[in-house]
Amino acid sequence: MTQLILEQALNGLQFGLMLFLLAAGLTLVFGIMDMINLAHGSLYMVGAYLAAEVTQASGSFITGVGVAMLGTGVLAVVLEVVLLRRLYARNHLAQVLATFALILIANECVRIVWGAQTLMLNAPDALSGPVRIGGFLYPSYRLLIIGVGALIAGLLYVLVARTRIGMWVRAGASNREMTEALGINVRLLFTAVFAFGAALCALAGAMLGPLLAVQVGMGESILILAFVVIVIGGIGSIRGALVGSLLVGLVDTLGRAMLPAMLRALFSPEVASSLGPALASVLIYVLMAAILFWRPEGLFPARA
Amino acid sequence: MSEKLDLLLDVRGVSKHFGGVYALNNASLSVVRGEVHALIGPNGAGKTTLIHVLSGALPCNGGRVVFDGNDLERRSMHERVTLGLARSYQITNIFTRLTVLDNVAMAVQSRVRDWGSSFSFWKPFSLDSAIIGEAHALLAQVSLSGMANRLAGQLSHGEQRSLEVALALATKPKLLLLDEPMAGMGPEESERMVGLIEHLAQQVTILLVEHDMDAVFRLADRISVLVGGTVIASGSPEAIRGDAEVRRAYLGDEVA
Amino acid sequence: MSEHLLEIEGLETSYGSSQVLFGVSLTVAEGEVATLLGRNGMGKTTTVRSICGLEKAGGGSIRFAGQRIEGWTPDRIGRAGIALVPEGRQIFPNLTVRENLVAFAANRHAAREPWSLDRIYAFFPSLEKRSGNLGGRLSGGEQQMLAIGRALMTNPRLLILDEATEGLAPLVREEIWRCLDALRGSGQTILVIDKYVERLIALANRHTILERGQVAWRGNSAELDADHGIWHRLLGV
Amino acid sequence: MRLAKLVLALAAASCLGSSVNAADKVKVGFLSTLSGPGAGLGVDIRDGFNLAIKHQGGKLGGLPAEVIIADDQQKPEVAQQITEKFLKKDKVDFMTGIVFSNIMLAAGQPIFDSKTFFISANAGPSQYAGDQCNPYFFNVAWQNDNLHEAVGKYVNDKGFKNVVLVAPNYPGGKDAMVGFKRFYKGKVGEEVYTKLGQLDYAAELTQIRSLKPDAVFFFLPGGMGINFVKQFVAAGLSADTQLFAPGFSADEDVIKAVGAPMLGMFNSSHWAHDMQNAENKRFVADFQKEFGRLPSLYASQGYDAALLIDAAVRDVKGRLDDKDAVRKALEAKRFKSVRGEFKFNTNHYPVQDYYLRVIGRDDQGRITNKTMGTVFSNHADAYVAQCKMK
Amino acid sequence: MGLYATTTRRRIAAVFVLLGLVALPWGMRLIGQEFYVSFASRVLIMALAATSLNLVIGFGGMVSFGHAAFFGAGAYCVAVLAESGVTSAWLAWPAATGVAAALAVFVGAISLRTRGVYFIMITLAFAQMVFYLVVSLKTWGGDDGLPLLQRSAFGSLNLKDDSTFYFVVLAILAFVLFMLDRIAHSRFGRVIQSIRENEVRMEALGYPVFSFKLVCFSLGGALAGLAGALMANQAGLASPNLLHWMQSGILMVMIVIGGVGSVFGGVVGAVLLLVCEEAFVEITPHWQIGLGLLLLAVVLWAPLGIAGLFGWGRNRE
Repeated sequence: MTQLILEQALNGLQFGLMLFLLAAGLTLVFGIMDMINLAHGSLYMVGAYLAAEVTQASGSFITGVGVAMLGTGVLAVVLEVVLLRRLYARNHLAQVLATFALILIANECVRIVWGAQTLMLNAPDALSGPVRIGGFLYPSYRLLIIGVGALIAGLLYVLVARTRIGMWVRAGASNREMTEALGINVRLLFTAVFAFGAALCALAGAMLGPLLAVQVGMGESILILAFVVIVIGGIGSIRGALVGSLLVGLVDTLGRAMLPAMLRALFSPEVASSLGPALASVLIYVLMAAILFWRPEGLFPARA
Repeated sequence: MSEKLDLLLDVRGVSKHFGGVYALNNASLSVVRGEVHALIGPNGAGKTTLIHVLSGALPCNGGRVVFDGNDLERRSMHERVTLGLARSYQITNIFTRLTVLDNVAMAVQSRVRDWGSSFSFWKPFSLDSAIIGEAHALLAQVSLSGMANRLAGQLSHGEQRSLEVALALATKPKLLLLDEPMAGMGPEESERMVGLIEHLAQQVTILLVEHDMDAVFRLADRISVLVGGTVIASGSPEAIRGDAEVRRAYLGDEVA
Repeated sequence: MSEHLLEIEGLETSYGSSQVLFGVSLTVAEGEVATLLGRNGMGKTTTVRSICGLEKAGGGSIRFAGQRIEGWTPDRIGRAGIALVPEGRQIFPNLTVRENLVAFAANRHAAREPWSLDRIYAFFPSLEKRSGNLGGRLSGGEQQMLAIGRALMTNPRLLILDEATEGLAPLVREEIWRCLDALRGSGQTILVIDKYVERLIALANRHTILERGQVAWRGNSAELDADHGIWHRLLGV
Repeated sequence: MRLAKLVLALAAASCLGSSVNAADKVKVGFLSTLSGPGAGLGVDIRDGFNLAIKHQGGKLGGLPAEVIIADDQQKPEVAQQITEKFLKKDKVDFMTGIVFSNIMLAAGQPIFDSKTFFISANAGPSQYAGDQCNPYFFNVAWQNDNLHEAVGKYVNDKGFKNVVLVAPNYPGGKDAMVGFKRFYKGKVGEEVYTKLGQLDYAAELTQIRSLKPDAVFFFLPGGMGINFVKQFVAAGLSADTQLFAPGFSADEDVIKAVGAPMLGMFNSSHWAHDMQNAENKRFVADFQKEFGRLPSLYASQGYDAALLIDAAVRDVKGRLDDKDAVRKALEAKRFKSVRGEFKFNTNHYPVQDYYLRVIGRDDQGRITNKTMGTVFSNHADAYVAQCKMK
Repeated sequence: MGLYATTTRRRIAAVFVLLGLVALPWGMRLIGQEFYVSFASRVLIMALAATSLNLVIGFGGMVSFGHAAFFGAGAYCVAVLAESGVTSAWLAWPAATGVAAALAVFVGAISLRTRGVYFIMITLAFAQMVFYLVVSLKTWGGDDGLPLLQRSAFGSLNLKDDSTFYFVVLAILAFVLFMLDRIAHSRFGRVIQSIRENEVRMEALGYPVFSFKLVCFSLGGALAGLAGALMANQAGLASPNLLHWMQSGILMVMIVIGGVGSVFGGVVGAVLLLVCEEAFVEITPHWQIGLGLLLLAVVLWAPLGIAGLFGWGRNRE
């Protein structure tokens, strides 16, 4: 039983860390520029498609991931400079709609380039099997994801907490005007942060591609989850994003695994079998609503 | 000394801190019905914080506020207004995209006890002639009659300050909190505003926060001095002028 | 062509449709301490915000070190060597004291004695004790010292202080004045806004008084000291 | 806006003309899932259907064929809107193409109400086999339960004792479980229900591992199944646990996507590309030539659907307005199916053989399905008794 | 004028448009395109749904990203009632409106504690909860949706007839628009529009802002429920996609294209969007690119939507 919980916790950790890659960029963009970017999920999709395409063409998964990150980063810079910049000063409704428009456009463009059908991206052969950790087998590719996610989280922590760039980002998030007056080109900084966030998105897309499916619209459902994460964590806070990601990852995974069994102990099998999955799938939204009810600005509000 | 008087507002040992920094530290103050009570003190002494605490925009961390016999703790902002506590804002806070008349009418309409419910969905507001009539009367009182159909955002700074006062006045308050009504005004506008406040003082009790010492000493019946979040003195203008501690902490050499 | 470090000519600035500055002219020479005086709402803060590029100048010119800087972005002006200690301090509450100082440290104009973290801590010993604390946890006086220290760490050619001692306890206020005296002694060019005229007369030499967005008076300390009518008329004291 | 609408309507009317003389061509409304995770199925049906028309020289029953293709996006209400347009605006003679049962159920009633024949090339909901059976509905594929029943029977016959079932938490998924259990009498370790459209099965696989079953039966259509198999193998479960699936989760489209991990997986089908009749050989060869891939069973069904229409139109000599004659012609099924023989039951669902297939390498080294043997002969569905249609 | 205002000329124009819409079924029969009558019903129902959201966003200033929950709730209510034999529109439609309103009161009471982005997200969260709950409930058809075997019956009125149904929908929409116009000019309407302009000041004037917002939010939810009830009847199905967050997004798109805070904004947006879709989908399957570009253009260059271009709605500045 403990082994089961441990393995499920690993699953939750893996899911949470992937969410973190998406949420990190989103929360920074959100925190610094007060900008809701629904198109973040589209960057994730583009990253996954690029990775699938390049991996297939080159035969190397690593090349695929690299090109995907680079390409998505460049696309993000173009997007930011041409369009998103003009939206920072606008209200949230305008931002939601403009980036909603971007989702529509991105989905159709991908459909034109790659077709409507799902693209398949396979994990590198070396990682397609399980490895033994402790008493049980665990898919090695998922372990890689946990490793990469943890590495990026650590890297981000150092970047944000220990480097001057990180200080500028935090300063810019709390008081953009003063940061500029002290000689920092916040506009450029933000473009860089945006591109960086997009590259992380692409990394998530490329890493999740072999697990999930590379398809049009893949960004939307996970985008909602990423938003849930950053709202739980407190908008603009990297630490909040990490805590939120892990919370959502664990609650979702453990909920799906444990809830039906728990309900069966309480209700009749029919009730349990229909209620279980229903409750499990709304668990994270209940979590979010509850957190916002008691802490209307999330767990780690970035702004005082 | 004021125990026998009719207390309208009694602030007892109110504290408010923002993450360790005290903006108000055990501040006490009482306003007698019918007076103009001025609150002075250096910038950052906590005057605006006190106004926020009194109006309910900020919760306090300790102490009590009793207004007209009601303990204000846990009363929401709008409930306090219903009790008769209205405020103006230091930074002009009006409906810039509404007309001047609409601004005041909106404030008049808030007195549901006089007009019936605001939850009226069907009857056109344009037929609420009583409300509109009173709004016009208020505009006349603050000398804005000619501006009734202009957008509030298009008024000059001084006119906006007057409108700000009219909004607070429209709720027919027992106590009017005026937060720096003369901020940023030229001498002529200031003069007009002083006249307006003198006129209002005949109808309503006023707690006035103001930097302009000339105006304060002209208008106030009593003055309280707030320094570092604490009221260090309260009394008549003469007493305050002569108070050694007040001179040291605030007025200093400025009022010779 | 001019020995002035900062030279403002006919500056006009508006917020939306309401104009605040109506042709303000002002100069600050290299190495001097100048003041900007006036009652609340007369345009002092708007003037320094315009200098720093935080408000868009609608007319007139701003020259700094020989370059026209009006229309530049705030960060470019900051890098050109103007550092602002703004009204209300505006330190970064989510950065530690140390981070507030080191984040923007730079020496772009090859100052002979550049400011370093150690030198700031020596200058404001109370900051060193609070080094690891978040900026938001400091008292008002410490925040003001931090704001000055933060500006100094960019080794500015011109240091601007808006309401340098506003809302500070008398003792703290004195400490700020002592610091400004010391900075003047080291040759730092300073433009300062404050209400304590007597203290400013001692600190600075040239003074400009604004009245409703226009320069109402300008002169040196002796002239200002002599004419208390100006104090009363233009400064409301 | 009134003006805009009028102009639009007039434009549409002038473009399309009117179709009073129904007999100068055959109009088919092809509504299928052509985008999203389920798109592979619809695309194969479409390609199979078009190949059949090409084999008939662009005609159906000797009349020029006009096929209007539309994508239902796997959304019931989109399907309804398009159906409405097909019926009322384009006034089609036949409809076909729908992949998913829920879409079929959403679109069915208006089609039958307008007395238009629907030839199902895949969707076979139990309702239309049973009490809601309809004279205008024909199914050339199967009833939904059939393939699950076949697997259930095989698993039962082979003596597996502890089976875990996996299906999405939606009616089709629950029906699949019922179908499997109709013939499997052993112990069901657990019925795992996933979210529809779920793609990550980490939690479910962990649960399966802890249950230690000797076999897993899953019904996860489209991309869901692809991911499940991949992750099942990656988790190392395939070593001790045998995977079973209905044919749709182990057909050529899935094999192409998953590859080697599928080797050795058992599944059930009523057709296989290696069937040796002449029609099938021609179909498989031409399909490969035309589209560069092996046909899936969906393609074979699309192909048969077109052939059924072709035969019926020929039978009635183009008199498509005579609904009774058309129905009799359809019921007669005068064509040779690529799966060999089958006939329509009284509920217009097929009575046919079901085979067991295993995935292995063929003589060219390709990974593909190989037919192992027959599980059911002349198998009918379980609902036909409830159908009151005569 | 900062608050919404209607001119006489605009009212006359509305009457003419209404007359045109009344004539539409005969016109379509004349040219043999009855299909478009049913299409027009769908457009008008979406217009009603968008209008209900416009009340919340445009007039109340509450950017709700979960409006689909109320839309879908109305649809499911009608379908569930029909399953249990209640087919009378007199019962089912008010019930749908009431259920949606009750849901909106619940969601609003919790969500309105938050502000800005957090409000957007928490309304979305509640809509997602409703979506997943419904999809998981087999008794309500899960992912398949719940078919409505027959349209509701309005006494002896035969709603099965597309034209009759169309007229009922048109009458309801016309009434709701008239009502909205009245509300916009009523005391309540002025209060919520002023709250949109300056919430803090309204509180400081003594208005219980929370209650006003909640009533406005719930009223919007109720009207969305009514639209949902009609939609279930039009489509013959309560589909979970009605509850999907993309549906909330589409409704937002409609009011932004049409005009936020204009009484006719929702109608204009819905008509434009759906007619364009109908027209473009014939030209290219990738018509959504066009929609995306149109939306971008509106957001960037015409923030008040089509209504704003013609000066129908409230003015800026």
